[in-house]
Amino acid sequence: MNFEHTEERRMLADTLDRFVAQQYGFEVRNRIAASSRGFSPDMWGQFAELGVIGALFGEDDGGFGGAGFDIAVVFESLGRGLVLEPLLGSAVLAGSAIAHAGSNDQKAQLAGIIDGSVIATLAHDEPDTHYELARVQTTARRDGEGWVLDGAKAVVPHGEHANLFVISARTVGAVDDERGISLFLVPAGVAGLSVLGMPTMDGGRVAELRLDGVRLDAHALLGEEGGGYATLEHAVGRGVLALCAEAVGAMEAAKAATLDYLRTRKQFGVPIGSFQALQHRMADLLLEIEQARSAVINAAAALDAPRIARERALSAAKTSIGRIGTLVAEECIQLHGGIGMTWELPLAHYAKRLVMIDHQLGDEDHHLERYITLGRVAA
Amino acid sequence: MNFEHTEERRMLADTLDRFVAQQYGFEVRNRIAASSRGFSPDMWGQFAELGVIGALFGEDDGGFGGAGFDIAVVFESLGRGLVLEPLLGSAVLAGSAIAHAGSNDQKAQLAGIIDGSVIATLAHDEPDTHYELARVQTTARRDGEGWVLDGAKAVVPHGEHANLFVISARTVGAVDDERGISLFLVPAGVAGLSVLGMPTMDGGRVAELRLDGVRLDAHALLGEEGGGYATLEHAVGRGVLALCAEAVGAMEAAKAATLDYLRTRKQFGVPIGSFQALQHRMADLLLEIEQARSAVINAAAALDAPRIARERALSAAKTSIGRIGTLVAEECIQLHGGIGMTWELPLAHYAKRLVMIDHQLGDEDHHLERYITLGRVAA
Amino acid sequence: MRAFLENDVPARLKDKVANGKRLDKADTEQWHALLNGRGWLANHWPTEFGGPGWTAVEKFIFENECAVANTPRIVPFGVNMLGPVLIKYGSTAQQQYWLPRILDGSDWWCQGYSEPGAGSDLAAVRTTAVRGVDADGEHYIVNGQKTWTTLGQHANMIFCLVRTDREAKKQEGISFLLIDMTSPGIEIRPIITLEGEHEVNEVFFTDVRVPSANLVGEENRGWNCAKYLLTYERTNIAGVGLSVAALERLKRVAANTRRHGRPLADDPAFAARMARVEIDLENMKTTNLRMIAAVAGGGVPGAESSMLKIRGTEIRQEILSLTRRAMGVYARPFKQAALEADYDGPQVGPAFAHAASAQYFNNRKLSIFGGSNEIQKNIIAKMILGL
Amino acid sequence: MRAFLENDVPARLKDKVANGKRLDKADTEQWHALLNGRGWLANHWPTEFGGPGWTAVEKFIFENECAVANTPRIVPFGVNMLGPVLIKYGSTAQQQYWLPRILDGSDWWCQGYSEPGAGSDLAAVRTTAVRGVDADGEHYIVNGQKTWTTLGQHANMIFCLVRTDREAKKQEGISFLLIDMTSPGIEIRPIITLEGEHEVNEVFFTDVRVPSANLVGEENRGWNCAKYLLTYERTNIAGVGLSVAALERLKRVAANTRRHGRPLADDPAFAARMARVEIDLENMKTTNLRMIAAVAGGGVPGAESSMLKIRGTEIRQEILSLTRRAMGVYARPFKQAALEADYDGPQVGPAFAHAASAQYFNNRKLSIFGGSNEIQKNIIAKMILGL
Repeated sequence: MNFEHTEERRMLADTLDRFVAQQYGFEVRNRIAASSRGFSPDMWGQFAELGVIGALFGEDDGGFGGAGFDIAVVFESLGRGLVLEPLLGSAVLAGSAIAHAGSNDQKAQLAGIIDGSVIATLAHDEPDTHYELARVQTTARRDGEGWVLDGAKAVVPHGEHANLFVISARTVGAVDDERGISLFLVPAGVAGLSVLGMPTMDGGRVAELRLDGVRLDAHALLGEEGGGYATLEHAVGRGVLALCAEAVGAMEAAKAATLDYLRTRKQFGVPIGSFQALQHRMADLLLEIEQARSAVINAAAALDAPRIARERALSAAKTSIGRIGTLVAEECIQLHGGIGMTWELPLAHYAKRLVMIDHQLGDEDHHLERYITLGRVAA
Repeated sequence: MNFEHTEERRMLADTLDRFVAQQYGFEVRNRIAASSRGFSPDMWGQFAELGVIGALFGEDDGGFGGAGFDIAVVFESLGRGLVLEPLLGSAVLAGSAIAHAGSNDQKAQLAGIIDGSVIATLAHDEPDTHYELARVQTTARRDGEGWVLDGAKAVVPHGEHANLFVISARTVGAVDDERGISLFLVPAGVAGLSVLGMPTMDGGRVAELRLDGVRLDAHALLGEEGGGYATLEHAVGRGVLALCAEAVGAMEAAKAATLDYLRTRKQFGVPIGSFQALQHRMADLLLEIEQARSAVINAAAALDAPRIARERALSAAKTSIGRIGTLVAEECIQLHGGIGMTWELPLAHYAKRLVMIDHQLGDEDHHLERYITLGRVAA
Repeated sequence: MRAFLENDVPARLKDKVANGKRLDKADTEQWHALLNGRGWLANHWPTEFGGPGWTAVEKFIFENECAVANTPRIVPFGVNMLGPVLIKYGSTAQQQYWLPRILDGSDWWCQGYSEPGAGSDLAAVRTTAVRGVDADGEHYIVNGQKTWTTLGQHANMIFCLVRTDREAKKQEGISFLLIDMTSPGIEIRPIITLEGEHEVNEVFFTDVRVPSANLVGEENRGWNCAKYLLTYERTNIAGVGLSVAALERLKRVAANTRRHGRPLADDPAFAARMARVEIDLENMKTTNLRMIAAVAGGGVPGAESSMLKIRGTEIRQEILSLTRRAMGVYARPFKQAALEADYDGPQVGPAFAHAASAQYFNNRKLSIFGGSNEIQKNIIAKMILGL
Repeated sequence: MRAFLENDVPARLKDKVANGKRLDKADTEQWHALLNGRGWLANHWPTEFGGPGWTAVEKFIFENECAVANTPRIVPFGVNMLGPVLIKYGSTAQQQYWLPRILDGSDWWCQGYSEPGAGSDLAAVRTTAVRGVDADGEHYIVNGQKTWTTLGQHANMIFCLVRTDREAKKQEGISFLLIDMTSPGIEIRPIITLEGEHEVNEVFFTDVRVPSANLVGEENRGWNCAKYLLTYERTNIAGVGLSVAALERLKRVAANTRRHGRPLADDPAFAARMARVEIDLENMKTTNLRMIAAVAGGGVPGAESSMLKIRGTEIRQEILSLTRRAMGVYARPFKQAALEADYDGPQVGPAFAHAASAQYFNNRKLSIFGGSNEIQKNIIAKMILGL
């Protein structure tokens, strides 16, 4: 068993870490977070040039990576730097969906995603889904050769500035049926698609989408009609892994900042890190973070395993990260005391990101339940 | 709002505490625990004389108490002394059932229970119930004027040495139907009733009962045919309160022993109570125990409230005590270190009792679920 | 009292609180004036100074009823903190001048206790006050910095711990001074908290002249005032009423959010989380009343309030955490403008989604400010457990 | 290896372990002999002394496979504790005499480390050894007491930390002695643990004569041996295999116990508890392998093993706690006779009910013995966190 990454992955991680540390420092990051886009087109271009996007795709799709550990390495690095660029939405979620189910023509879009010129995103969650993957109320009905979509999509990553949407809609079946979900490739600006952007608690921007009679031609269908669930599961699974790895990166940064604070901050005349009660809590936190890291490794290793094993490992990771990420956030703020409550301290932003990751692609409770349900299927 | 007990209750508690401290010391208690009866007829008589049993019954039933706070005061004291006498089974469970549903003839038995000459018990749990109050597989069918009972009863308190059983049996309905449960008063030694006694992990003895065509006359029916559930809920509710109060008494004793140990035991040259990590854990434990005590007060105060409020307060108390009792047990052992693992230390026996209380009359999970379900009924 | 809360408190105020909207200075002034009109504002004060003469339990119930009714909170710095100190340690002149101004809202007080780097170690006072005399009389010249000054941006007065004897041991040599915030040499700077709000401040003092008449109690004995203030009748430190109100809101949210086609409130995992905290809160109500009763009967207010503070803040934080969880994906969008009462832009997500995460993050402060929960555990270990 | 575990390990042994029955001395001797026959008993030893030459990962996998197959455990005192010390610090004569006797079972070793009142402070050694010479040669006279001596009732030999210089500082002046348990002046007394079992002992030494040839390493340098022994290749300190076996059993119990008419395994609350610990265990497997890899690559064995020990014992304790919970009312009845393999009296409750509570209580020791989890956290804070 070898827990060392390959030479290529280590080089990529080093490059990325260096770039983020030098170019994407806390002040820059916060400026980008508060900007009208919520990310930086300039930075985005540089990430593309560094090969960060390409590392998330397999060779068949024009990339040079795409394995679980590629995702893990990249996103851990992004998490360490609190990077806001649209890697999750464009490269992982939308990109994976297109790579998984796209026709050759549709896959041609991947080149643009990989070189950064196309920003894609996945519009799947809806106002009432509460993380249920199969609950899709947005409808798509046939209209001659083409389709008409109606409905609403919730909290779409960088939805205002995406050129290309992967949108899920129900073509048949009950509202929570896994069968009957279809995916569509929708260009930005299509008639009937309205986009309401807004900032987020953890930086960057998201958007609400309304679809009022959005007309699409036949080629817009991504994959088989009614067979979109497997593609969603594939793309969201990779997104889950990405978020988990991002969380581990953020946890490491939060831990390092807190340890540094405990070593230097004095109270009652001694470093507060000399207080045994705090030492024991940090030791617990260290253990939890190591377990979170193992959860990510398990998920990354299982990404090509048969469905049940893969999805259980992913849900195990996300539920672990949901619990541990929130714990790390709360404990690190608490151990910092008042200063941990302030906007000016990077730690506070790591903490916010860690808590908010639990609100993306299914929270701790959702994935624990899913882990149990999948286990019952397996038994 | 007044949290002081009445003069009478305080006097009873003082008398009982003194008696237990002087007569029911750790060595005596452990001898009784290991005895063939699992309790002491001699001690039992003395408890009766002290009025401890009578305090658990209302004046109408020949006692001089019977309110929630009477039960709480008595059982907290019993818990502090790890008393093994059959107060729960005889006075609270069986006694409450008879007082609740008995005919005048049947209630005549209460005098014997109160003076200690009759030892009663409730045989309700069955091998497959896992705490569900309404799940009764034991059957009672009419046989002329009388009844015939068949089935099995599980872990009946001091079942070998009871003179009188209150036995639940189903006369009609599905196996988990609240309606259709009937209660019967069954004297020990009746034909077809076999009793298999055994020791327990926490001292004292219990018994498995088998009923093979146990014939009872018409007068054996306690309360209305098929209407036993309300009586069971009444009796078990009082039992829950008793167990919760017992647990608080045991927690206080465990806490005191642990604090004493922390103050006197030295390691690395200083009292281990000077280690901040242990101080903070003891502070947490103190908070939990105070919350447990409040839960008992809430339950005692609600004992005469309308059903939903009463049963929710009881389930809230039992789920609190289940969680906190186990926590106190585990933490107190841990804080004692190796010595906490030894039979010779009273603390170990308090810890065992605290954990085992969660296995009587519904555990933490059972009562949390019940609290939620009752809340839904209320809403 | 319930009639007052129902009828006499403007719906506008209650709606703001219920909906997690920002309260401005005028809102608080209105609320204080309303209470003062009834004689209920300074409910901790003795009757001779304008208090209503309530028992501890009555005060507890009053504050809880207010919280449950979603009234604004009393800003405590004048009424609940400075007032009792003046009543105990102030001169008659100070009492006669300042106390009525607290009641009628002439002064908005803020607190100058914490200093940068001192954290929960309040005795680590480095702000200095040097006594002098000039043409205008005896005075102190104050230099230094205070921090975490809540709502200091609204205040015209600040009470401060200052060091008047640098040679003395840590807790000696501290004095308690009342300082006009409009004095030359005072600068106030906002501290933005992690969710983006401006609630606390830093206050800088550069050669600020304070008349020596503004010294409360004896010079170098200010620590007595400080300690007294910290332990004074903290019957509501657990914030039970606020937790009850927050739990009611959580239940409404969970009843109106759906998961697997049924209310989130019926989801087994979420229902269990809600039930656990509800039970803990039910227990806490009784624990709180018991401790009030014990204090009335001669207990240990300092250490008892430590117990209430720890568990009370944990419960409130858990409720706010569950409220955030209930929002699902809508916990992330956050528009500060939507916190204004007159916001009329688009609303997304379940009711209260606009404020759930902000309140969750903002209230991480509960376990930090006012003596961190770790400090409270130290106090419990020493005062109650004897370790 | 799986074939060996499946075919060559007597079913009687595996059944005893699977069913929580008592193992006697002969059972362990049989298991050691079986392993020794394969050359797998001393799997931590270098090949020149009879080890199989496995990597750390191979050893880890072997021990886990054994645990999952419900084999008895290797009693570690000779093979895994004394053996490595002799190999590092022993004389050639000592190695040639004692090591083969460990392998072939001629000696059953026990450990004389802890002393009453010392707890996790192993350097607090008060048992003395005074050097002397008599007609029979150089020797030590040993006086004192050891405690928590696991399975000492079976042992004919004990290795001890003794104080040979009373003037020296705490961790100096300690020597490492091998003592024949049949020597005059040794008395062994059982300690009964809370669940009623006899597993640990006290050992009393009164003027016990020990030949000085039984000194391992240099006099007054025994602390080196002690430290080495404590950190030696603790690849399995997390007990992952034992937890996997215990979790399998828990799942069987939960599948066969019914609540609300369906398996307890499908009860939402119980299923969530099981899933949480299963996930924690899955993570732990990988954490364990990572730490082994890190150690092989030059990590910090002492502190890494502290991490594994804490979380590994917490996981095992949680699984055993859930097993107890699954028993419902049948957690209480407890008949010690039912722990014997040949017990043929009545069985009550679900399968394994006879042992569930006893194992739960007995294994509270996991977080206490071998350096309490609190001590492990101190080590982590110092060695890894740099606090």
